[in-house]
Amino acid sequence: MSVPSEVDAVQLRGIGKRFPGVVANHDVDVTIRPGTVHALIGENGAGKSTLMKILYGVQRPDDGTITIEGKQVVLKSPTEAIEAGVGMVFQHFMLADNLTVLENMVLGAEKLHGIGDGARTEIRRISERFGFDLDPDVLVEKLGVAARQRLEIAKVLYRGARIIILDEPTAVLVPQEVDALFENLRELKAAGNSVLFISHKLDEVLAIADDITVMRRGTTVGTADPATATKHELAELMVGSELPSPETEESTVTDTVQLSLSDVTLTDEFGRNLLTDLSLTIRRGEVLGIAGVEGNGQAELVETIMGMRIPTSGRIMLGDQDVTHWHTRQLREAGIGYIPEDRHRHGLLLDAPLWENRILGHQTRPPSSKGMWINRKGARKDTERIVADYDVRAPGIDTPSRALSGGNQQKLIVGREMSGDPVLLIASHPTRGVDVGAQAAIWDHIKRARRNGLAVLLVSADLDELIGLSDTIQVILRGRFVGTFDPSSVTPQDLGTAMTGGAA
Amino acid sequence: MSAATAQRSTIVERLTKSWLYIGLIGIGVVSFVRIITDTDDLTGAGTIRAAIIATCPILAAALGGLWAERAGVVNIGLEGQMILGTWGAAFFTYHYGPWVGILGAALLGLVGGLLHAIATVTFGVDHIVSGVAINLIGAGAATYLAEAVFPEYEGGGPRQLNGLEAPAQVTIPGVSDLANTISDQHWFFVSDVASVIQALTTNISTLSLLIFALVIISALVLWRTSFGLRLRSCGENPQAAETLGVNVYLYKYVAVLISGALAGIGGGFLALVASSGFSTGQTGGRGYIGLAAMIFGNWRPGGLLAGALTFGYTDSLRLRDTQSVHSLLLLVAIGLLMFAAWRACRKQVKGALVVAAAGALVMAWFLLTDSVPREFTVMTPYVTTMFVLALGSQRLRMPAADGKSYRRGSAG
Amino acid sequence: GCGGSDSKGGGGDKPAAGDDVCKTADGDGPKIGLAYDVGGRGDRSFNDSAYAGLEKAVGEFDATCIEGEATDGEAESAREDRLRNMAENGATAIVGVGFAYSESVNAVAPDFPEVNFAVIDGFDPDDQANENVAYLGFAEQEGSFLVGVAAAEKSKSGTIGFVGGVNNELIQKFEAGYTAGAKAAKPDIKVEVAYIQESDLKGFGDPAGGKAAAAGEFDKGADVVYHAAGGSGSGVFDAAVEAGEGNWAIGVDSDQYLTATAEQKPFILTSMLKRVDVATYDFAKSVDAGKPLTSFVTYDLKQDGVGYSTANKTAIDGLTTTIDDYKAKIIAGDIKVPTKP
Amino acid sequence: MNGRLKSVGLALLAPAIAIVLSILVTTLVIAAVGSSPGEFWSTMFEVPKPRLRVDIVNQTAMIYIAAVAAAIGFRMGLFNIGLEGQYTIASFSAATFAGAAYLGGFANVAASLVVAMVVGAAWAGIAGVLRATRGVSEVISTIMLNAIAVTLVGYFLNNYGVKEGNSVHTKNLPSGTTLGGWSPFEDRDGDIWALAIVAVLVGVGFWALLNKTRFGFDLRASGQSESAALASGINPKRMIVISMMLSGAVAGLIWMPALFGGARNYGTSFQVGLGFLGIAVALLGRNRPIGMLFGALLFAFLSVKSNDLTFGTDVSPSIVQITQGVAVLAVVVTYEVVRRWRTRLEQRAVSRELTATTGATA
Ligand SMILES: Nc1ncnc2c1ncn2[C@@H]1O[C@H](COP(=O)(O)OP(=O)(O)OP(=O)(O)O)[C@@H](O)[C@H]1O
Ligand SMILES: Nc1ncnc2c1ncn2[C@@H]1O[C@H](COP(=O)(O)OP(=O)(O)OP(=O)(O)O)[C@@H](O)[C@H]1O
Ligand SMILES: [Mg+2]
Ligand SMILES: [Mg+2]
Repeated sequence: MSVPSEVDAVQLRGIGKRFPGVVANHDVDVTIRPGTVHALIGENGAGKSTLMKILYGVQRPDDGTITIEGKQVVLKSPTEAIEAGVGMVFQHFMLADNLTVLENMVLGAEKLHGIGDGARTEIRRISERFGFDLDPDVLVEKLGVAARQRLEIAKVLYRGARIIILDEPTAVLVPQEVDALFENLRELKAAGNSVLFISHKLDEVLAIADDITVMRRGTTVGTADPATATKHELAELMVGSELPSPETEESTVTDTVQLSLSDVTLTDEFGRNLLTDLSLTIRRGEVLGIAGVEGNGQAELVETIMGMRIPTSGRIMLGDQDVTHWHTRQLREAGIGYIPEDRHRHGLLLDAPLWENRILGHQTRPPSSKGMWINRKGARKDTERIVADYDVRAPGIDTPSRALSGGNQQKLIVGREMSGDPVLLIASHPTRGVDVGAQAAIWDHIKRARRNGLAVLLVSADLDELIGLSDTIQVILRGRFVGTFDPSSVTPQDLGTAMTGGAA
Repeated sequence: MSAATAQRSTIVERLTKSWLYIGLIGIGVVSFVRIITDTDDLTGAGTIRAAIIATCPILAAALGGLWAERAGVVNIGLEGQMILGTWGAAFFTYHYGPWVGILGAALLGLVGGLLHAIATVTFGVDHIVSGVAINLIGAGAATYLAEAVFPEYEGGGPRQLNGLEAPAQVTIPGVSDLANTISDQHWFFVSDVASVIQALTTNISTLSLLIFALVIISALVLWRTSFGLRLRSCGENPQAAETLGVNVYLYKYVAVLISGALAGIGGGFLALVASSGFSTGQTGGRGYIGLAAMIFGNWRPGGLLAGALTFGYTDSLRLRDTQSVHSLLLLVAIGLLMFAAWRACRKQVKGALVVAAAGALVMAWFLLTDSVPREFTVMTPYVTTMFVLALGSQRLRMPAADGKSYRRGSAG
Repeated sequence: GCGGSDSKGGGGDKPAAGDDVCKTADGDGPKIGLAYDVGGRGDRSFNDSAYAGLEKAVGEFDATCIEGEATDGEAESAREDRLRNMAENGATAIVGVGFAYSESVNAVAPDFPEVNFAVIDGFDPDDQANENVAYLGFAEQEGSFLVGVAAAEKSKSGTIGFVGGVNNELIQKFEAGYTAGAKAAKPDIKVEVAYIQESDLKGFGDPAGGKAAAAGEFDKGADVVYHAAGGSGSGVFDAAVEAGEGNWAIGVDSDQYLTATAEQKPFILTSMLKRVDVATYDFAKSVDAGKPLTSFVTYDLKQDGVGYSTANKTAIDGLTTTIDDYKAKIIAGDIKVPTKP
Repeated sequence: MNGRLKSVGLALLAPAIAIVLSILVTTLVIAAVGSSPGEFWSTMFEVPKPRLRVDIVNQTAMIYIAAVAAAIGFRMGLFNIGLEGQYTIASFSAATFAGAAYLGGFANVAASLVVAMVVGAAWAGIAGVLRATRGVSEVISTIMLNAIAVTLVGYFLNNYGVKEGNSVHTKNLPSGTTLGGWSPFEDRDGDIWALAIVAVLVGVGFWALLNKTRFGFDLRASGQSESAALASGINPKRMIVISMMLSGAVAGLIWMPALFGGARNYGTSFQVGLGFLGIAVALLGRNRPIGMLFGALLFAFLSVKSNDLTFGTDVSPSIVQITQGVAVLAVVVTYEVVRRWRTRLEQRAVSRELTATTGATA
């Protein structure tokens, strides 16, 4: 398969890494050929990110050896990894919002081109060469996700990396942006770089990768050839089960309107419109999907419905009650479940045990509380139920939620929000960063509840998920709805066009 | 490339210009109030000199706060480090003269900073806890060491050490005299500017000049060098900095050490310039005020200078002349009304109305009384600070990772 | 002089930790307890003055002694404990230095009927008379009157100043006497008044504040400034030094000319003396003689309980006759000095 | 069972090391200036006299109340550095109210306690409201409010207080209102103040509130993550105001045991500095009800015993402040070290398991 005369870009041999209570990696072997895109796949918590952090010197392995371009190295810090030619784009962006693009870019590499005009020129050069479209003097907080993603890759290139690690770079991108990214990756490959690429989206993996390594439970369980492998085989390798599909069977939409927004407008403190004249209705048993490039008002829409922001004008009805000015707590008590976009910021108390996290957002309702008192026993018992029903993998319900892998945290949140039979579910990216097994479970839970009459507002960046689950799809752009689509006939490409302002 | 340079210089120009305009408008308003109310003391060279002296220790502490917090470490221990500084200044000045004394003040402050750095950076202890402990230790250590050491000294006692030599003062002869002549004319605006110039060129302590210089140096180092960039990145996102090969621990250590040293210099100023000796408890909470000035100034050098000046000016004004505090009411009223107008221009109607109402109230107070009760004059600097913050606080932005403890290897 | 000494003299009788009479005294006279206020022995003011009285008493009555010192922000019970400790250790004459001891002496005295207590500047906190307690007060206004005369006589500009540490009852007495004295000498004199703090006791420990306040008065044309600001006073002296020749400062409580730095000395016109040493000594003497002082005793000009210092001879020499004239009139009752400004 | 014993041992290890460390540092400082550490420690470790034991209990009570007040803020993620101002103004108000004798006997006491709490809450509430509506950092506003409170109280006292000799105070409590207390030893050794019981109530209340009630849950949640609290339906602005006010209300009680136990008025016997001690003790006790109890006891012991130093030794009592500061620092540092050490132990345990049953994961 590999050209024998060439030295492998990276060889990882027998890597092991233990955290308190967890073996993140053991006996990991990976070989990356030079000038290739190498995909690393595996379920949540399989140890992919940990392995990459080891390769980038952020964490030190307990066992094993790393060989880069034929030289065995010991990486004690990212500095040494950078010197060895490794660069990494993290799953969670590593950017300082309050600094400019230039400052983020030159940080730690000031020696290369200074921190002034020399650097500015070099950034423009890289930006033009790969079509990154980056302005060095803009504050990072002003950038959208895709631009941040490009900035992260540019940072790596700026340092002259030859081995580039991308940890789930596509999770937040729309198809057009993914295509653009892949275009960039091919350019990089052509320039002789090696790319290590992690994703949960198997068709993307098949589209871009030259080699595939599969991880399971902390170790490498096999490789696959993208030319011959199918999505089903990969899923089989990853989780040992069938590839799930979000596809819903038949419509369960009823006539009863559960949620309606009429002409909702939201302005910020400077009088700019964040949301403009949004109207929508969701009936019982209906899933309404919202598609849009991140930062076009989805988060604000969700927060407005959830009472975390009060609309400047317009009306929100829940059933036949006007809830425009209700607080979050009243809305939750009225039976709205909420799966927030950012589980760390909005969904969990990271240092509190699981059973206390079960109470969060349900403080005023049984089984979490009795009157003004917390019902510890009831909450604990119900947490056990969620852990069992939703297959939350955790040592126990007294574990702090921080200790769970992202996917398991998400399952806990979904379980919590589905309890107490909500009438309306507001779900933002319910399966983001979740492995295929857990994805299937979450979809199943949503589908089952929908059959029982649950109305769902689904915001997602995963267009397959949107198309599969939704009964109707609305596209949002700059705070306005710019198109309504029927999921049975729309393609991801159509949606992507509408999302980026093409013909609606 | 030339386009880039051009763009950059306009940014710098814009900043400098806006500061200049604000400063000029400020002096104009004060001058107007001075003439209307006939209180020459409002901008007398003596008042300005006193204001500078009252400002310097607060400014040094505020700068100390800036350095630490820009690197993500909240330093509530400034007060303790400042107290250590007063002792250090006294001890070293007594033995080796004022300049070694200032170094001694910095050194003792630095020891306080080191303690804070070890606790917060190496051990990841909560920054507030460590700061509170350092304030206890600083106050206790200075008192204890004074009692143990100073009674043996000439001019010393268990709680004081008097007669310390001050760092030299400088006067720029021609400028000073000319400014003096002009300021005595009590002309609108011109004389006020002359007063400021006079105060800055006549018998001004070199330590005051040093502290003002440190503001500029801090601004340049923090915002114009790669060292400063790395340091600030530790306060904004240390994980990101780490992934780019920045030695976060090192930068945090350096920042907190500098922070302690600056607070110590502030203490040294109290012992050597603001008075001529050490006495227990002489900081009187100025470390906390420095912290407040820094937050007031939005974690920026220019801003914290404004905060320290506001505090120093009002405090020295009320000490020198209780009557002038009454004139200050008019100043505040005008200030509020101008702020209201600015808000109205920006279409923040509700905010504008609130501010305008406040301005009208203060104006009414000014017009209907002819003095402010003494007790209230003491509160002036505190109330002013709260007022300004209540009106403008919404825009404050601290470094994103300020006060969060960080551990190596936690990136990703 | 009382309290402290000339530091230039090379530390002859300078009170330092080492040479403490209470460590060496071993006579068989009474045992005297001295409970200092915050600052303790070596503060070059109030407490040192009390120590001077103690030293004298120990020498004269062959007494022994025991000392204790208050700390900042201590509890009322700590003061009580200090006094009880002294009584239990056999002290028969116990002096609390500073009015803060009033309450604690009141609480402790009934438990030790055989011991005699005194409180400098003290007051009786309730209406039950304590047989064994003396409250030793001072006519600060009278002493301040005299230095007010001195200030007015010395002033060339027609404006003089006063800097108080904290604007309370006690310090207002100083201000009132000073102003009255100045006006008596020169009816059209202008008196600038400043207080460092209105009620926060940190006004007594803020030399920087004292300097700023005094500098303000010098800037307004005052050429003599009197302070009643405790530890902040050194800042007032510094301001006089900076104002330059022809400007003066007046000290308070003890003869501050003696404890001032070499640089400050030439600028210290005089000091208002509050003879805590006299009161302490008197009390010890009365106990030794078996006729202990009780109830209220006011030390005024008549008893030499207050006065002014002439240590800076060149500065004050020409004024003493005038001042002593007023002094005589006050003692004779011809002049009544107000206690309120 | 063995594991439980081990974890208790580990939990006690941190404070034990911290105490040793503080002793060590204090000894070094004393020795460095040439005094005798032996003398110091023998004086400090001497069993306190009965009246000092009483004092220690009384001081512990007040410091503990202050610590709880601080902890309420800390658990909510607020730094109420304004306890000092809050209890000053509250104590003054309560003493004024009690002295006016609108009510007699215990009713007067109860009403005065309410006044103290309300005034403390209102004063802290200013900072709370400013933070909630204007985003003003409570650290600054409470520092400013401290200074303003002292001046304001001085103003009222100077203008409306009872003047006696050189001092001013509020009107004395009416005779039926002084509570005295419980005297465990001889009469002259003093009383444990009746209202020291307030400390117990406040402690139990704090524990129950935090761990048993919905409000406590909301408070802790807001302290851990403001954004998550918001999403869960908690109104963070309201929580800020309420918890600031709650903290201020408890702060208002700090000096009440002394007022009704012996002081009789607000004047020279008012004890300043308890607010700052409370903050230090809250941090020392890691904001836990029991931890703060030990912290308060330690601090009270040190400050009460330090009075003996002026007699027996030539070590100045201000050394105690250093010991207190070092204790706070040492406790948090050793907790952290022990925590890291435990983590490492666990890690090692995991790898042992791994080698025993290869392939198994937690
Ligand atoms: N710093 C850490 N401390 C403790 N446990 C950790 C740490 N980092 C990772 N883990 C644990 O190690 C395991 C592997 O995590 P890792 O992040 O590598 O998984 P992943 O394959 O990247 O999963 P995902 O697809 O969800 O990103 C998980 O069980 C995780 O909880
Ligand atoms: N006292 C000073 N002396 C010299 N340069 C200064 C001073 N203060 C600020 N600067 C320079 O000006 C720049 C901006 O300063 P500062 O942050 O105080 O301005 P600002 O007006 O508050 O900023 P913004 O407009 O973003 O709010 C800094 O990068 C610094 O280099
Ligand atoms: Mg991962
Ligand atoms: Mg009596």
